[in-house]
Amino acid sequence: MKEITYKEALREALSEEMIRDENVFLMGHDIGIYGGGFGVTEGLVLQFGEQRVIDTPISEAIIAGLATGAAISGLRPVIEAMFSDFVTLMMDNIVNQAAKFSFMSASQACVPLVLRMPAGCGTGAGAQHSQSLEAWMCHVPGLKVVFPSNPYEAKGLMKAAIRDNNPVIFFEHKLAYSSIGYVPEDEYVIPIGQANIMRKGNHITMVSYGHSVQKCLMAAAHLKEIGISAEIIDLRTLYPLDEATIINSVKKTGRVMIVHEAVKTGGLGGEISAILSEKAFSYLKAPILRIAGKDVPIPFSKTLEEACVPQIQDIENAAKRLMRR
Amino acid sequence: MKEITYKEALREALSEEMIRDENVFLMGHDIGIYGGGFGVTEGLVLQFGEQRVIDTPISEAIIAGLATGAAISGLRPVIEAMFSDFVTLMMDNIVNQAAKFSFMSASQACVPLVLRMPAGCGTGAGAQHSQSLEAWMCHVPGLKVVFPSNPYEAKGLMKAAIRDNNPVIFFEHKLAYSSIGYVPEDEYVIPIGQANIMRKGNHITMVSYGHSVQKCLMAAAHLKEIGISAEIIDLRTLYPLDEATIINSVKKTGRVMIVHEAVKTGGLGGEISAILSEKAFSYLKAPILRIAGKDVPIPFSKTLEEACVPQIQDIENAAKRLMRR
Amino acid sequence: MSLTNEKITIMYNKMVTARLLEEMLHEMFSEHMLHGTTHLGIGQEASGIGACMTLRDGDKATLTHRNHVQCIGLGMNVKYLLAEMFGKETGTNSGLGGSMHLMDLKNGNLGANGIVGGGLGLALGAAFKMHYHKEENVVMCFLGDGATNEGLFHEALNLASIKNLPVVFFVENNHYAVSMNTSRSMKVTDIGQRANAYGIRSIILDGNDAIDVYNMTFSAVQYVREGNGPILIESKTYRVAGHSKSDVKQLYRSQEEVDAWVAKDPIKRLEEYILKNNIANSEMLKEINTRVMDEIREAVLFAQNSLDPSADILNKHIYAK
Amino acid sequence: MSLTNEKITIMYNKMVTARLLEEMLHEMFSEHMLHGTTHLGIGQEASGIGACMTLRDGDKATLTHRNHVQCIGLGMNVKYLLAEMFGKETGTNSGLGGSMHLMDLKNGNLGANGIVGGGLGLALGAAFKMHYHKEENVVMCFLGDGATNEGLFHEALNLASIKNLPVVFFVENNHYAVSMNTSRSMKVTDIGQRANAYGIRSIILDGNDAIDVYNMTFSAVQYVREGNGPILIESKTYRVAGHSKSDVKQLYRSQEEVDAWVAKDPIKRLEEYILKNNIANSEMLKEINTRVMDEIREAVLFAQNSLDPSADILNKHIYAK
Ligand SMILES: Cc1ncc(C[n+]2csc(CCOP(=O)(O)OP(=O)(O)O)c2C)c(N)n1
Ligand SMILES: Cc1ncc(C[n+]2csc(CCOP(=O)(O)OP(=O)(O)O)c2C)c(N)n1
Ligand SMILES: [Mg+2]
Ligand SMILES: [Mg+2]
Repeated sequence: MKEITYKEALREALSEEMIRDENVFLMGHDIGIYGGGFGVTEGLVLQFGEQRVIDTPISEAIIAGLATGAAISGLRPVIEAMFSDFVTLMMDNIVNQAAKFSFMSASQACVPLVLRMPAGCGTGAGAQHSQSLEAWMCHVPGLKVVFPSNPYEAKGLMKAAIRDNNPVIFFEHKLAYSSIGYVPEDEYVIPIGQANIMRKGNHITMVSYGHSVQKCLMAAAHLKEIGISAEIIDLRTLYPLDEATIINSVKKTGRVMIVHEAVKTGGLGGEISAILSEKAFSYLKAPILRIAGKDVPIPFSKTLEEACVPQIQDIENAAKRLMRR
Repeated sequence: MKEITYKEALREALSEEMIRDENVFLMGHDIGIYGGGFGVTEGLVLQFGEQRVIDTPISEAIIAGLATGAAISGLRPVIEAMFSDFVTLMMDNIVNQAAKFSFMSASQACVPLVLRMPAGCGTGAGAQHSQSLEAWMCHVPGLKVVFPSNPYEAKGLMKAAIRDNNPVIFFEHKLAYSSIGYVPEDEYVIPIGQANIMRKGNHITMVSYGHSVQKCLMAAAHLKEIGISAEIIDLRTLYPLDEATIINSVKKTGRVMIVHEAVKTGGLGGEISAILSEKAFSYLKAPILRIAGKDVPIPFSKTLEEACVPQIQDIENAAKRLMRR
Repeated sequence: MSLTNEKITIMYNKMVTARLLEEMLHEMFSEHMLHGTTHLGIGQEASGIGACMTLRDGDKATLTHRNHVQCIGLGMNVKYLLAEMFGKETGTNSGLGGSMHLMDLKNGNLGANGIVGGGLGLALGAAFKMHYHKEENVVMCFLGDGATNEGLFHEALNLASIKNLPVVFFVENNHYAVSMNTSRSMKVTDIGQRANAYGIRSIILDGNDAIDVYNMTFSAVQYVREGNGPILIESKTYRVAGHSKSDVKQLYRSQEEVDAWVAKDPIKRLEEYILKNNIANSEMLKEINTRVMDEIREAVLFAQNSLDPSADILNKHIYAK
Repeated sequence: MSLTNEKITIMYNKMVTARLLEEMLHEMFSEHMLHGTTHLGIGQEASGIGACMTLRDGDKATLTHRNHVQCIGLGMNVKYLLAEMFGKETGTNSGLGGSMHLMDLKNGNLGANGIVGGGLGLALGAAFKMHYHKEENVVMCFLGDGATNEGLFHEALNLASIKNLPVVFFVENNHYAVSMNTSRSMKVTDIGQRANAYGIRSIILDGNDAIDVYNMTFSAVQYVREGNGPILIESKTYRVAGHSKSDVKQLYRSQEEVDAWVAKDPIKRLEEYILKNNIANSEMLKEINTRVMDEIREAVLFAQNSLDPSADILNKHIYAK
């Protein structure tokens, strides 16, 4: 085991997969000598050359389009949107082309592409650079969606995403990039579609993903001191959802809260809540709670920005409320 | 009262509002002499001239962009995406500009625009022309979202949408266009944010919107024959949701199913289910059911296309299941 | 490869196939025998087929919503084409695609597209792969005049230009995007001019003259194949049929305008050329027409007698293993 | 309106304001006094300010992410600008916007934009309204060179052209989009060439020469104001500062290149012009610099002493009544 950052973990995955398979290439703006908006691809152009680490003009739509066509043709593109907010410019190529190609063609071709996107708020970048749009992607059959919460997951999921024969939307949280964690020295892959129980507990189940998992872990540590034992499920993959892991935990605890930074209305919390209502209704001892982002564009002011998404204290308070029901 | 089609109802609303307020104008491709992809704007260019009924090249993104800028400047654009599937090309201007403008500018300007979009499947148009993407829109603070189910609502909601000072995403169902219904002779407006109880009932609550409401009504008529009394709530507005009307009904019936054509995962059904879990948990006598589109791109084949979205029989079956719990 | 007599005859055969097929489709839609909608290329046969015939093994093409002519040009079997339009499991796409998504990868056909300009990304990607693996192939990216007003067109031409990708942007300028004449959708008179903005060469040709289309496209393909980067071809032609099955009134154009273009019918013109140059006599041409008609009738029967896809096909194709 | 001495002095004053403000911002970011990020326009003052000064009452402008210079050009008060960058309730956007969204509608400032090219739609819409109500105003749409590679640029120029909208597309070509030099992002040498694809006139000017920027932009604005439709101006300049606060290494360019452009500093050049033409003496210029610096220091204090917005502001601005 070694300790590396989330950013380094991603870079290792990219580099290892590029070595393993010459059909893997990277494309995006400023991913070459600049190293990407958040430094994930730093150094890769020196290692693999400009033929495989490809800078493009600011043309998000065609980056996604070209990647789709390249994937259909047998390559394995990994593209980057500098901020996940700019996926708005890629939606047609991702949703109407990449996601549907295998289906519409009755499997004449598949689309092994990965779209990497830094998401989330907390950097004071304002409303157009701070969104969490993963719920959109989970509503598009044909896509897979992953969102690692720590370096170990970042590396293992990225390798799985690159090897997957389908378009995988890969969210990365900006605040996670410099977080540190243990990662095996040996090669490993984390299968897409499997959640992970990050912490065992008996009283309540916290379902979360991405950076919010870290907040749940801290909240759980505090809650333990007052005798509340929280089980934390890190979804890792948002689509397809690992329903079994969630349901099994809820069967045990009977109390569940879903925590995410994305805006509450229309967020993934609703989906998970609905699944539990459908499939674990009789085990529920209390209403399912969603602790999610406020229904508001992300403001610039630091204090307001923090007020818009769940903080550790909010998670603790919610857990206490949940225990009282 | 008079009997007109959904399409005519929309046209009347557009025409009346254009007469009332010279700042209202229409823009889109082929909305002029061609009358729009589904004929909604037929004749309007003759009535109002090419200055106010404006054909554009096939450039969806800038149509949405121009509309945002015009709205900020005091006009009231009503734009059309020929199919709601093409909103993928408008997402940046709608989500990152229109929806956030009022907020980011601290109300220096508002964005009174209406985006009209024919949605849904049933016409054999294939995967890229048949989607129901309303859930995306409900996940974007700053937008309002409406989806009328019949001519009366189409007219009343369109007038409200045009008068609203915010961006309103206005879904129209392709299969509804030629449906007929009663509409008052006198002017009326249906406030955004109010659901309507389309049918009173005691045993189960069906929450639906758009064309699916019609299917619920037919299913309810059949269910009545076997002694099941269904209350049908037509949401009309999808954001902001009229939670009170839903919750009150569920308090009465204790059994609820949500019916929509959009893909189940990430659809609005999850949101409504979650709200009910949060706010009406103790009234629920049975698990909340979602009867929704399959998680699949819409296929071309007619039989398969029908198999992908809830049909009357599916709704009936679900209601019976719900009664047995 | 120069245009041999044999090739001209094949070209004629394909053009007739497309025409008779589409006339049949038109009839079947009028009689509500088919679900969905369709976009006919009647009048554009020289463009689509002349262009496709310049391609060789390993080359690829992305098609538009108005794709039957292009499909035939690339060698799609009419049986499977029709079966797809009937939504049958024997169709090219097993009934999942329909008219706007006809695809036939083994013939280099990367699929028609329901999104105007939607083929641009696919074309660039396929060309990128050729470039990446140093293959001497090209991608023909079919576009309508209307598609050149989409933002993606701009991004695609610029990117193809700077990355030197082997793409032939073949614009079928049929003068209309649904109801909008090109004179209303752009201020430049030739779409070819747009290529200058990217440092891309362009060629403008008479899209109703099959011989011209073939020869000029052939040298353009050659240019691209030799590694000179992309090229844009503007093929001036005309959509004689309505935009789609819903386009009945056609208030946006005059009958005179249509008639003037009907007079330039590409099939008639090729016939005249063939007869004048003694490539075939009128007997032989008639025979071709008869044989093609028989084939199409047979294909209709094949399609009608095929089975509907069963529901379990739905989950089979959403995700690849 | 020709460039009076008074106007030249105002221009100088504004350019100095922008420069000193940004140097201050740079310092404050280095000391982590500010949240978020910022994009400095140091070296581009002649472009942004020269262009804005050609506008008159009722005219509008859409700004880029690199907007401080443009904001000052349009008359934004430094106090409120700084308060916004400190996220305070006294800021132009009440602390909701931040650096990339500075907006000041009463001065015709339709807002900076965090989306590259995001101002294009806003500009067209504002111009459309002028056209709709037959007002004799124009919109100046600021863009970077990088923004001209976005699809929206293509759609916007085409639509503005065919609808004859009063937009001046003012491209600040500072030769880089983050790390990408324009020679790598496009094959044409001048962005001005791109206007031809839409039948739009273009002007290329020396963006580091304030006098030139003003005069040529002024006549372009005049041309647009007279109803001739849009125009594109390419102002060749250079970004001396890093792309944003995160751009530290700058491996994508050489120090020699930067130095060569620093030698063409627009403020120095305007100073020389002013002195040579006896518009002011060096005492007077020094005085301006001192006064501006005082103003900025005061503005910083104002910003720092302002209150954070309270949480109830959040729900106030999402929807208009
Ligand atoms: C993105 C998108 N916008 C609009 C449409 C609706 N539509 C289908 S075909 C068409 C016209 C296309 O014109 P052109 O590119 O000239 O092709 P043509 O139909 O003339 O062959 C339009 C607007 C679409 N399918 N996709
Ligand atoms: C749509 C979009 N893509 C990417 C970015 C990230 N980004 C911010 S500024 C910038 C470079 C813009 O270059 P240019 O238009 O030349 O303006 P400059 O920074 O040189 O002033 C990029 C890529 C963005 N903000 N928006
Ligand atoms: Mg056309
Ligand atoms: Mg630049």
